[in-house]
Amino acid sequence: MNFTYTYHDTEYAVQLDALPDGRYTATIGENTYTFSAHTLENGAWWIALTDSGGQVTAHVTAQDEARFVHVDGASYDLTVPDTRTSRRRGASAGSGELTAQMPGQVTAVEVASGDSVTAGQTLVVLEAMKMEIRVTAPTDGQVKAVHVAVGDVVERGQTLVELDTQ
Amino acid sequence: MNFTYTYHDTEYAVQLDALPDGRYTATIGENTYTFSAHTLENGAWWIALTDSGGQVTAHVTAQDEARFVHVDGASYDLTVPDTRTSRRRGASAGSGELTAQMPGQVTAVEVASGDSVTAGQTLVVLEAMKMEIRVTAPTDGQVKAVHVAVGDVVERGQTLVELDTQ
Amino acid sequence: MTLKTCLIANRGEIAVRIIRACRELGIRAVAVYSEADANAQFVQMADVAYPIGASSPTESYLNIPKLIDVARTAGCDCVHPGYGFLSESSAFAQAVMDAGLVWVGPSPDTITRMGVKTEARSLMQTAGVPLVPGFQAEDADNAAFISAAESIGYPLMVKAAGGGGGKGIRIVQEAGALPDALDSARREATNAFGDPRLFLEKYIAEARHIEVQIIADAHGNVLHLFERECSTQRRHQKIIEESPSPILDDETRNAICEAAVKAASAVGYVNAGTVEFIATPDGDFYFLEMNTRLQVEHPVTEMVTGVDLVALQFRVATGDALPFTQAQISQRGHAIECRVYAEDPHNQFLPAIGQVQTFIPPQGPGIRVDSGLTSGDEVTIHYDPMIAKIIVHAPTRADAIRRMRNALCETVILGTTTNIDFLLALLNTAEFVEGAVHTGFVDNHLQALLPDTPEIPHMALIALALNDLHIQTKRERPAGDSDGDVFSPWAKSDQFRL
Amino acid sequence: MTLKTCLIANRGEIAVRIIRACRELGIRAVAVYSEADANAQFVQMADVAYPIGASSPTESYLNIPKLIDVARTAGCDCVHPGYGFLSESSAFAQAVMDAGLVWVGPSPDTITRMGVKTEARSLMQTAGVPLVPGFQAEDADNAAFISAAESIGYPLMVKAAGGGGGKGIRIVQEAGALPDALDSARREATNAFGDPRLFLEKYIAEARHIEVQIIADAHGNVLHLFERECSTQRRHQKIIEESPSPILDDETRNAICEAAVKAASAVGYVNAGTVEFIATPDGDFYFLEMNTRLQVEHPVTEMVTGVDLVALQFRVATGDALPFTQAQISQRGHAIECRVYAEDPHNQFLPAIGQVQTFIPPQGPGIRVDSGLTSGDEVTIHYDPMIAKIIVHAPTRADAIRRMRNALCETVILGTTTNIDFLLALLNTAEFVEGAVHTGFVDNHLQALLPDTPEIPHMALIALALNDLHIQTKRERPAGDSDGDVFSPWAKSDQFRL
Repeated sequence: MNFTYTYHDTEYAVQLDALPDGRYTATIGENTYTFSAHTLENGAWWIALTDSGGQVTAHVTAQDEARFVHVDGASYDLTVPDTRTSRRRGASAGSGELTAQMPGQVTAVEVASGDSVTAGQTLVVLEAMKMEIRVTAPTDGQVKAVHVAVGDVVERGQTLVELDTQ
Repeated sequence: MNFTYTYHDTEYAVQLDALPDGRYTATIGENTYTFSAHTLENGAWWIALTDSGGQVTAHVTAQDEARFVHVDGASYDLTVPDTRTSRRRGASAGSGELTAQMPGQVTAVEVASGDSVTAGQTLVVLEAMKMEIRVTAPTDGQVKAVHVAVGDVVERGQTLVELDTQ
Repeated sequence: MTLKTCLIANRGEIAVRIIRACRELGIRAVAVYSEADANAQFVQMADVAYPIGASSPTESYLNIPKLIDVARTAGCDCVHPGYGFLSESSAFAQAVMDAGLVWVGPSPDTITRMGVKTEARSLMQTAGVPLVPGFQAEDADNAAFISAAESIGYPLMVKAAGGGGGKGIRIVQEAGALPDALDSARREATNAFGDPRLFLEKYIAEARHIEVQIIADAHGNVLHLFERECSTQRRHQKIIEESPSPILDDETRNAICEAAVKAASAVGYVNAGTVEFIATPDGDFYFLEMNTRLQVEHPVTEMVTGVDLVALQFRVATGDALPFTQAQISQRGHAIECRVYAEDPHNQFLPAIGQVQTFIPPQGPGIRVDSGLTSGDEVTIHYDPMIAKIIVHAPTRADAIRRMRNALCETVILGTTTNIDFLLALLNTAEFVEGAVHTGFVDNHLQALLPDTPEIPHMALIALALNDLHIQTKRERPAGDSDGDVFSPWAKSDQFRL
Repeated sequence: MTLKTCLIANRGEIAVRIIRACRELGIRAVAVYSEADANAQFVQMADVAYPIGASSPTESYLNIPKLIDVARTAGCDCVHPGYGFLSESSAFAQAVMDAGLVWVGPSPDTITRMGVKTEARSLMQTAGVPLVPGFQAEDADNAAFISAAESIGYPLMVKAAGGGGGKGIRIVQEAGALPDALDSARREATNAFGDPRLFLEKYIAEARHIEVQIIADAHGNVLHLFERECSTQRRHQKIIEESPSPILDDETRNAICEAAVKAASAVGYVNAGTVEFIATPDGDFYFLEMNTRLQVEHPVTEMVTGVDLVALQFRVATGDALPFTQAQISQRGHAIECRVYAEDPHNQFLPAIGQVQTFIPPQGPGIRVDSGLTSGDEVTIHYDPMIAKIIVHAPTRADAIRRMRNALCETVILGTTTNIDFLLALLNTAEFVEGAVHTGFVDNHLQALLPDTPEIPHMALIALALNDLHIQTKRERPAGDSDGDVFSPWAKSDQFRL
């Protein structure tokens, strides 16, 4: 069985196979490991390598495309590839839309449709988790549309402002 | 739905019913409670009484007939009635069999078939969990049969010695 | 007088901390909770809990009439405000006292006088406590500030008169940036404290933040419990705190602790409080502000002095005299606290909301964890994203750093990104190890401090694959959220924690 | 010299404790485990773990050749034995040293001399440390003991020359019971230590068990870390330990601590050790034995002195000098340890094996939990049924008792019966609260101490019913075990922990 994970823009392929004796082999790139494994409490996995006697306890959670794993004193967050995600990301970048990075409430809208803006200029101010988040223009351009007003509660990914960036 | 639990030889009946609004009522003896409830992590239940505003978090586990519950800073172990258990218990008491109360290893057998014994006399010595457990005669009597030898590993409930108690 | 039932007007880890103190003192703990907190640990732990409204703080934890109502309904005889929320609201303290209840904190008058930073500065000047050069005036407008700024000189700090905790603060490097900073700070201050007033202070470069814990009873005993150093800050938000301070010699330590006692005595202080100082590279120190409440970082003081601050708060609130003298208090060993936040250091420290699917706190000798959530709890947008405070105590500072590294590594938090790798990177800098971190250090070296993206260990990938194989049958990909926007150039934004 | 890789020749909570110390010291931790422990927490936490055989200790944790093999295979440079098992085996210590490894403990010679209780008594007599009146002789048979007993007088104690820890001990009230006691103690001693030799000591009624922690380096520094009182015992097994002792005045404390230093110095002691004393109601104290290893109850000393004993063990084992002087060590606050056992106080304290389905340790300021299992782990018949040590530290003894009560109440252990309600009952006795518990107290008042069967709260029944409703569909009753025999008259038996 093949699994693919994305970690900081790099994709990793894992080929995992069960052996007849209950152990497993895993191949990642040029490395192949043989090991026994079983689940512990809290979704943890116990993996004991056959060759080296090495062993790890890995805590793992999976939700939608997100994967979290804690091993050897450090946590890693990865994703499993999802074609829908790639499409959405592409669309967003191409159209000059500024989206909310996290849910929050709009506390200020500092531009209107048609305004010219310079790179770094504050367009919208959000407040979330007691933090003020200023959404700024990534480049010089002109405001094509403003989709939110002060007091609006916005979801993550929701479009706030559209820019024409020439 | 009716549930019965045994706690230190006393039986308790609980009638539990779901209300249309998602809450529950429970009747125990002359007391009736209305409450909302849901599960938390670790098998815990969160129960909020409608009338008093009182609330508890109860940790619960169930395995076979055994029930464990922790509530308000104390743990309780109960059982659900099981007819097989009662039969077995009755048989054991009637036949004059001395059984192992826990798994262990036989370290001494101090009587043989036909021996007369007095109440309190040590018949068999077990070792389990680094403890020496002396199995003693509950009354005066005569040894009918010895079913174990030094070095045997015995299971809980296994018959060690049969006594004739007149 | 013995207290019997306490309303805890707070949430999260500090509510849990106060509930534990109540249990030990035989006080019934009454919790209040917003919609977002219905399943929270502090609600489960309280003896009784009352819903008080929507998740927005103004609807719930800042709603004085509702809180007083619950206190009356639940038969409370006292109120503990924790930190944040209404802990420094003299209006709330007064409302509690007007309801005939004991306020576990200093008097409303003290809160008001120390809460208005400009009044506190005046008071301290009179008491002979050294002050940072600055400017304050009632009704000062932007023009007045701009003119005063010329004589103070740049860089300088804009601060909110009405509050503390890093909120409403701006460092201004040059005159051109002052108007925008004043506007932004004023908006933040209005939101946070309902008080738009600002004042200016000279910005002291490479300053150290050193604060002194005060505990005072109603019999005139004002004692200090030594200092905490909190210079490891990002954008004025404390990240790591410790006690003792690695830079104080005994003479300076005595001087700063005595100044703190003088400051607290000047306002007739009763209960626990903290006098914050700024220490300069030249060895001078200036009064910064007084926090008239329990601090987030109080555990480091508890660990090095062996004192239980929350228990003492209740005792002095009932009129008991302090059970020790100044001479009986000493610092032993070294304590460090790290604040674990749900935030992503690799993505501009944006708060990382989500469900904490697994939370396994570190355990072991000399490790204390103050947290308010358990596996399965949500980190929501409504409140501070602090997940846990990890506090260690060890014989020496070097031992404490090693213990903290291990504690952080042993902490398992899955389901949301945390700042643990950033905390580890900080602990490993030569500057932190040598005790040379000043308040600007983190911001000045942020890029260098951000840990490199580590190589992912193959064992991590194998564990993920095992788990995915295990859940294969029930696996589906719902049309849920995605992390895909993170690397988009359009996602760029400026943010800071207030 | 710096140690790099340590073999931990132990299991359970003490293996976890040592692994944590190794991590902080940068030492790789190598675990060994028996079949029963394959999934144990200490195995998971170690850097590498090796199976060493069947569950019976003689096949695994007591198997010296296997342990030395693993130490060599894994590239270890030192061995920590923990407590119990081979910790007081001079043969093991010697084998470790012969393999060219560092033994984290006193020399084999010291272990031998102090381990043979009869030789230790002779040594102490020479060193001028006070001894309990008694009788010892090489090759003494029952007749010799019976004759000596007449001159000592009854009640007296039969003790094993070869060991400690409550094993092989009998109190004999009158001459008629002595032969049986000698036989039974000899059998136990042979099993436990491979040494059948016994000796007699006068039984001191209402005695207190007070022991002094020693730490000594290879440079001749022998220091004490003050005392622990461990008088709360059931059948010679410590249940609750504390420091400071509630009965010692400063003069007696100094005298007993100095006697301990004298005892340790007399044998050229290096590393951590404990000198046990018996204190009489008249204020006298006598040497009891010296334990040449870490004690179960070492955490109470760590909490009141702020010292990390396991880290110090490693440091002195490498030849480092102690990093402090006697004058720098003091007791601060009060610490109490409770040992939580899987046993049923209502059923003659029989060990309660089974799966611990839920284990939620208590948390909070001043609470430390040393345990070696997590939810889902089995308590098996093979080893000591101690589940956890709960240790609290608070400013005063009264505070510590309150903190312990809360910690015990907060501890959730489901799936096996524990002694928690018994511990709570003990903590609530007037005798414990007043510090008046002597070593016979628990056994003398056992029936009165056993908590009444509490009323079951209706909320407990409701929670059970909710849970059973929830799992109704998958509910089946396999032909498994049952608790049914517990109330049978045929199940009666005498038992004691060895």
